[in-house]
Amino acid sequence: MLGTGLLQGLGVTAKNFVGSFHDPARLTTIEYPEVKTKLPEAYRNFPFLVAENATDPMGTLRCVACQICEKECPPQCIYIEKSKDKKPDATGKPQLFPAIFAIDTSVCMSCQICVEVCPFDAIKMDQVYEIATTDRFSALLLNREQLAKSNAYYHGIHPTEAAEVDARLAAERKAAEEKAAAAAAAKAAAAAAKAAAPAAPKPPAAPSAEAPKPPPTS
Amino acid sequence: METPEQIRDRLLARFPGAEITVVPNPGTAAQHSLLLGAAHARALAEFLRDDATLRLDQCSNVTGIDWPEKEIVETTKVATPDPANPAGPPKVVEQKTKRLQPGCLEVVYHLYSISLRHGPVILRLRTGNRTDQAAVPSLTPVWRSCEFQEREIFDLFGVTFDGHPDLRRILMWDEFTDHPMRRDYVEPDDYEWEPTPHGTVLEKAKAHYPAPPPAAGAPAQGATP
Amino acid sequence: MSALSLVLGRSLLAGDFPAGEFATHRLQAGSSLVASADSFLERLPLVARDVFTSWLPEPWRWLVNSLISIAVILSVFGLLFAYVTLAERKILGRIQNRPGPNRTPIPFINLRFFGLAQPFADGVKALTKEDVVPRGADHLLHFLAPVVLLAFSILTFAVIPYGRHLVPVDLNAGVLYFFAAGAATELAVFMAGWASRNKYSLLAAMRALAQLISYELPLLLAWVPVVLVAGSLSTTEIVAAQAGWKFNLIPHWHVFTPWGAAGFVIFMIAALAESNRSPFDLPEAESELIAGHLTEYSGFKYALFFMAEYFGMIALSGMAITLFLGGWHAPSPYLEFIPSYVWFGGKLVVLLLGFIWIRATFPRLRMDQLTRFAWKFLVPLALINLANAAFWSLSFPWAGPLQLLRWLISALLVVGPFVLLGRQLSAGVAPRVYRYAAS
Amino acid sequence: MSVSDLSAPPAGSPGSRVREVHDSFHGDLLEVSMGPHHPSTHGVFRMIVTLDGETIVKLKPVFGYLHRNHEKLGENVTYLGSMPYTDRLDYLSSMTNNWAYALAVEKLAGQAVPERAEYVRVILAELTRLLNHTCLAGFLMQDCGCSGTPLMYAFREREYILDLFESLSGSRMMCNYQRFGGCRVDPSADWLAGAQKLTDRYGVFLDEFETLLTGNEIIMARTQGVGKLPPALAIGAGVTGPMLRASGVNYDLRKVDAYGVYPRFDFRVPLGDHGDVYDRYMIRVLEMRESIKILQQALAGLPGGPIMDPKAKLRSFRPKAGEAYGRIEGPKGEIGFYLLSDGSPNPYRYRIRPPSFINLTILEDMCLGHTVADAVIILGSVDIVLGEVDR
Repeated sequence: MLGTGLLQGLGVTAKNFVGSFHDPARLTTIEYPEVKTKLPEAYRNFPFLVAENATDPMGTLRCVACQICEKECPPQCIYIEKSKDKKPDATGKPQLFPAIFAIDTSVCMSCQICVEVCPFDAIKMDQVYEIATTDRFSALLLNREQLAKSNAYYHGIHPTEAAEVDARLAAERKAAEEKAAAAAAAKAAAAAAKAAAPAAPKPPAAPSAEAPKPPPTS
Repeated sequence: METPEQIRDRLLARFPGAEITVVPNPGTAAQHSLLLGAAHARALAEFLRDDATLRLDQCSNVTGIDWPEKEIVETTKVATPDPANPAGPPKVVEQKTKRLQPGCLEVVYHLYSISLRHGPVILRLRTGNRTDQAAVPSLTPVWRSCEFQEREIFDLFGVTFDGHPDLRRILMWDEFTDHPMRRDYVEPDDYEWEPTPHGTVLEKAKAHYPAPPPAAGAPAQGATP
Repeated sequence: MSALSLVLGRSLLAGDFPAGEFATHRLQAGSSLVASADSFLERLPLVARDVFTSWLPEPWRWLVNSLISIAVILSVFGLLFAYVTLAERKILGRIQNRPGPNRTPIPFINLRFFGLAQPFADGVKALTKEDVVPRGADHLLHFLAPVVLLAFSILTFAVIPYGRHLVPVDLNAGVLYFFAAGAATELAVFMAGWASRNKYSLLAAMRALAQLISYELPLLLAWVPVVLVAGSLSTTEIVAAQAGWKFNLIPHWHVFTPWGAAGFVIFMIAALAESNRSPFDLPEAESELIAGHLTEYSGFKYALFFMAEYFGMIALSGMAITLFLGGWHAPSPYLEFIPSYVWFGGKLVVLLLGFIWIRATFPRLRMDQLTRFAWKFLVPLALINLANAAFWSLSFPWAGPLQLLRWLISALLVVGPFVLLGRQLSAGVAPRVYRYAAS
Repeated sequence: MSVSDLSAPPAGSPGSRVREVHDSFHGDLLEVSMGPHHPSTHGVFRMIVTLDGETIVKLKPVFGYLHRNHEKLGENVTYLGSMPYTDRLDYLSSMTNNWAYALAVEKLAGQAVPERAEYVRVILAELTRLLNHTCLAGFLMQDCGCSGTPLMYAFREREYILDLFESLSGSRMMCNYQRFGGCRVDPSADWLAGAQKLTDRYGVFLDEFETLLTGNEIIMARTQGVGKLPPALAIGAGVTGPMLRASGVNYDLRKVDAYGVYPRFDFRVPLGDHGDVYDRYMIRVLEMRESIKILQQALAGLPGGPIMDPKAKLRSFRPKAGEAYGRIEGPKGEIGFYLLSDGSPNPYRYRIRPPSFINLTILEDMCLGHTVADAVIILGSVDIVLGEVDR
C-alpha cells in the first residue's frame, strides 16, 4: 500500500534517533580538539629525519645525502645539498652529510616513497597533523634542524617498525665490525709477514678499524 | 581469438587496397597491434565491429602518443679491401649513418568484445607529421565511446579527427593554444609559481617574481645558498 | 460531484446538525469539569497583563493590551523560531548519528550548555554579514520580498486561539483570514525569485507558483469539513466544538473521527507543501537549484526568509491543532489542571517535531510528481472527505448499533478511496526483483 | 506516482531535440550553467543546460576545472612515483586504482605476484567497492533531496572501512599501498580480524539502509524510469561497471578477465532490466552484498607466504621496451592503465582510462526530455569523481 515504505523509513530514522542516546555505534562523532582518536601505528604524515642522538641531532643524522629520495620524490619536494667535508656517522665511518635538507611540506603529499627508497633508514614518516600555519611559505618549508627528530621519538610513534629497523642496523653494524676486525686481523698478519722484509712499505691504517660507537639503545 | 596476423589477413581479403601492418610489441605483455592506413580506417573499424567472429563492440580506451622527430644513428659494418694489404682479408670499417626518423602522432584504440568476451585488439592510426598533417579519421561514428577521448587527444596532442561530430577542447580551456601532452611542450610561465627551494620551480619563481617581498620570499632565499 | 453538492446543499440548508452537535459539546463544555479547570494559572497571562494596563483609561487600555499581545506573540514565537532551528539541527544531527551544534558558549561565562546559545550566535552572524544585492536585481522587490513574506506570516498568528483566554483577535471568519494571509506568502517567494535576476531563482519562483496553485486547494478542502461540522468559521468556535470527552476517555477532537483523521493528514501534507518543507521544498531545492529563491540573498534578509518559513510552519501547525487536535483542550479530563496554553504549546511542539522528523527522512519530490500528487490524490481525497464529513453530520442522531455502522461507513469512505487512489498513483512504481548472470 | 503518464519523450540522439522556440506560446529557451560551483555536480563539473520550461532540450558537459595533466606528471616521474598519484584519481577508491596501475606495470614488466598479495588485493578491492557504492548511494540520495541522513549513514560505515585502510596503509584515502609484485605491508592478524568483523556486520547495515531507501515510494517515483540507458547504446558508448550491468549487459571484468584470484571465489553478477537510475542504485546495493560474500571467502582462504615477490625491484625499476594495457573492474567501471615503455625509468606514455569520464559520454542522451531535478540524479547515478574525470 502507498506509504508503507515511507513509514518504514521513518522507523529507521526514529531508531537512529533513539539509538543515539544509548548506543555508541549510533553516535559516532568524536569531538575533536578535546578528544582525539588514537592514531594507528601505521599512520603517516610528512617525513622527518632520524637522528641517533637527541642531544646532538645535527651530528648524528643518519642521512648521508645520497639524494635518492630527492630523485624519487614524486612531487619533488625534497631539496638536498651535500656537505663538502665528511664526518663520521654512527658507525664511525666518514660519510657525507646533508648541508641543506629541506622539505616543502606545502608540496609534500606524504606518499612515503622517500622512506621506502632510503637505503640508510634515515628518513621516516612522522605523525604530526596539527601543523596549520598562517604563513604560506617559510613556515611550511622545513629545514634540516626542524626535520631532525631523535630515534627515541621514532620509537615512540612507530614502535614495531623502529624495533625492526634498529635490529637490522645493529646486525649490519655487527657484520661490518666483524668484517673490519677480520680485515684488520688479515692486515696485521700481512704486516707481520711484511715486517720480516724491511723494504716493504708501511700499510695504511684501515679507516674502519676505529672503535665504533655503540648503537643507541633508546 | 584470432591473432593480429589472422585479423590482418582477413581484413586484407575483405578490403584489398587497405594498408594494414602488424606492429609487434616486444614487451612481455605481447599485446600486438594493427597499424591502419587513414584511407580505409573507418571501413575497417566498422568491419571489426560488425564481423561475426570478432564483434568488437566496445572501444574501451583511446589514447595518443607523441613521437617527435628522432635522429637515429645506425652503425653498419662495411668490409673494404685493406689498402695496405690488398691481398689480405678485407678490413671491416664501422660506418655511422645518421638519419632523421620523421615524427608523427599516433592514436591507439583498445577494442574489446562485450558479446564474445575477448580482446583486446589494438588499432593504431598515425598522422603524416606533427604539424600540418596531424589528422586521422575519427572513429566516433563507429564507437560512441571515442567521442570524449578523441576530443581529449585533440586537446592534449593536437590530432585532428576528421568526421568527429563535436571536436572542441575538452580539458584545457577554449582559448588555450598549445597541446600540453606533446613531448616538446614548454610550460608557460604565466601562472603563480610557489617559491619552492629547488630546481626549475625556483628558477621560474625567481624569474617571475623579480624582487619578492622579504616576508614571502624569504624561504626560497634562505634555503638556497 | 452532483451528489456531493446535493448532500452539502441539503446539510447546509438544513442547518440543524452542526448546531446540534455543537450545542451538545457546548453543554459538556459548560459542565462542572470546565469550571474547575479555569484556575488561576489559566488566567495568569491575563492577570499579568491587567496588572500593567488596568490603571489606563478605556481606549488606551485596549490599545496597550493589543500592543502587549503583539509583543508577546512576536517574542514568544521569535524565541520559538530560534529554538526550533536549534532543535531541528540537533534532532537532524541525532538522527544522523552526530550530536549537532553543541559548542557555542554563552558569552563571557564560556559555558557551553548543549549549544543553547547557538541561535543567538546565528542571529549575530546574520546581522553582521554583508548584505549583497546583485547589480541586475530589482532592488525594491529584492528588498521587499523578505519583508512581505515575514509580514504575512506574522499576520497569520492573529487568529489562532493559544489558550482558553488567549485569542489575539476573535474574528468570526478567522479561518478564512488565516488562509488568505497564509497564501500570500508564496507571492513573496515569487517576488524574491523574480527580483533576484538569477536563473535558479526564477526557476524557483516558477516552482513556488505551481506549488501554490496545487496545494492551496487540498489545504482549503481539508479544513472545509471541520467548518461543516463545527458550523463556524471562527477559530474559537471550532475549538469549542471539540470540547469534552467520550466516556471521560476519548476527547471529542476532530482527529478522532475517520474524516477528521483523513482531513488532518491531508492538511498536514498540504501544510508541508505550503511551508516549503521537505519533501516539498522544491522552491529552494538545494541539490537542484542551489538555494532557489534564496540564492541571491545573504545576511539578515536571508535570516528573514528563514524566520518566515518557520513562522509559517508554526502558524500552520497551530491551525492544524485548532482545527483537528482540539485546540488548547487537554486530552483527558484528569489533566485539565494544566493550563490550556501549555497544552497548545505541547501539541505545537509535537507537530513541529513531526515536521523535523519528516525532513530528516524523506527525499524531495519532482515538480510534476508534486502537482500530480496534489491534483490526482489529495484533491479527490479531500472532496470525498467532505462528503464523508457531511455523512458524519447527517448520521449524528444514529445510536446503538447504528453508531457502529456510522463508524464503519465513514472509515470505509476514508480507506477505500485512499487505497484506490494510492494504487492508481503508484502504478508502475514498485520494488523490483533482480536477476543474476549465469556466469 | 506513476511514471507512465509523465510527459517524458524518449531520448533521442544528442542535439536532435534542440529547437529554436521564439513564438509567444513557448517563449524562449533558458540556458542555465549548472556548475562548476553547484551543490550536486560532485565537484567542479559543469553542465550547460538548455531548458524549455524545466525540461532539458540540450545538455553539454564541460570538463577540465580540476585538470592537472595527470598523464604528463606520470611521464615525468618513475613508475613507482606514479603510484601515489593514482590515489588521487578517484579518491574514493584508491586501492583499486593502485591495483589497476600495479597490474598494468606487472603486465609490462612480466612481474609475478605472490598468492597472499593477490588475496589481500581482492580483500582491499572489495572493501573499496563497499566503500564506493555506499558513498554513491548516500550521494545519490542527497541529490534526491534527502537532508543528509542516508549520506551520513553511508559515511558512518565508510569511516570504518577507512579506519581499516588507515591502520594498514597509513593513510585513509591516499593509500599508496600496492607495489609492483605485491603489496607494501603485510596485514597483521589484528587487521584481518577487524576486516572480518566489518564484513560480518556490513550486511546488517545494508539491511537498515535498504529499509530506509529501497522501498521508499518517493525514491522509487523519483528514480524509476528516469535516465534510461538502452544496452546497445551503453555498449557503444563504452559505459562500464555497474552502469552497464544496470542496463542488463552481463559484463564484469572480475568474471571476464578473471584477473587476480577472482576465479576462486563464488559470487554472482546482478543485472538490471530497465537501465534507469533505480536500477543503477539497486545494482550497486546488490553488488555490495556479493562483495561481502567475496570478502568472507577471501578472508577465510587467505594463504600464508610473502606479500612481495622477492624478485620485485623498488628502486631503478626499468621495464624493457614495450607496451601494455591492464584493466580491472573498479567500483566505477573499467579502470585501465596503458603504459608504453622505452626502457627508461620513466614511462614513455602513461595513460589512464578513467571509467567515470567515459561513462559521462552519454550523459546528454540520458538527460534529454527530463527535468533539471532528474538531471541531477542521473548525474549522481553515473557516479563520477572529478579527480578522475578531469585528471
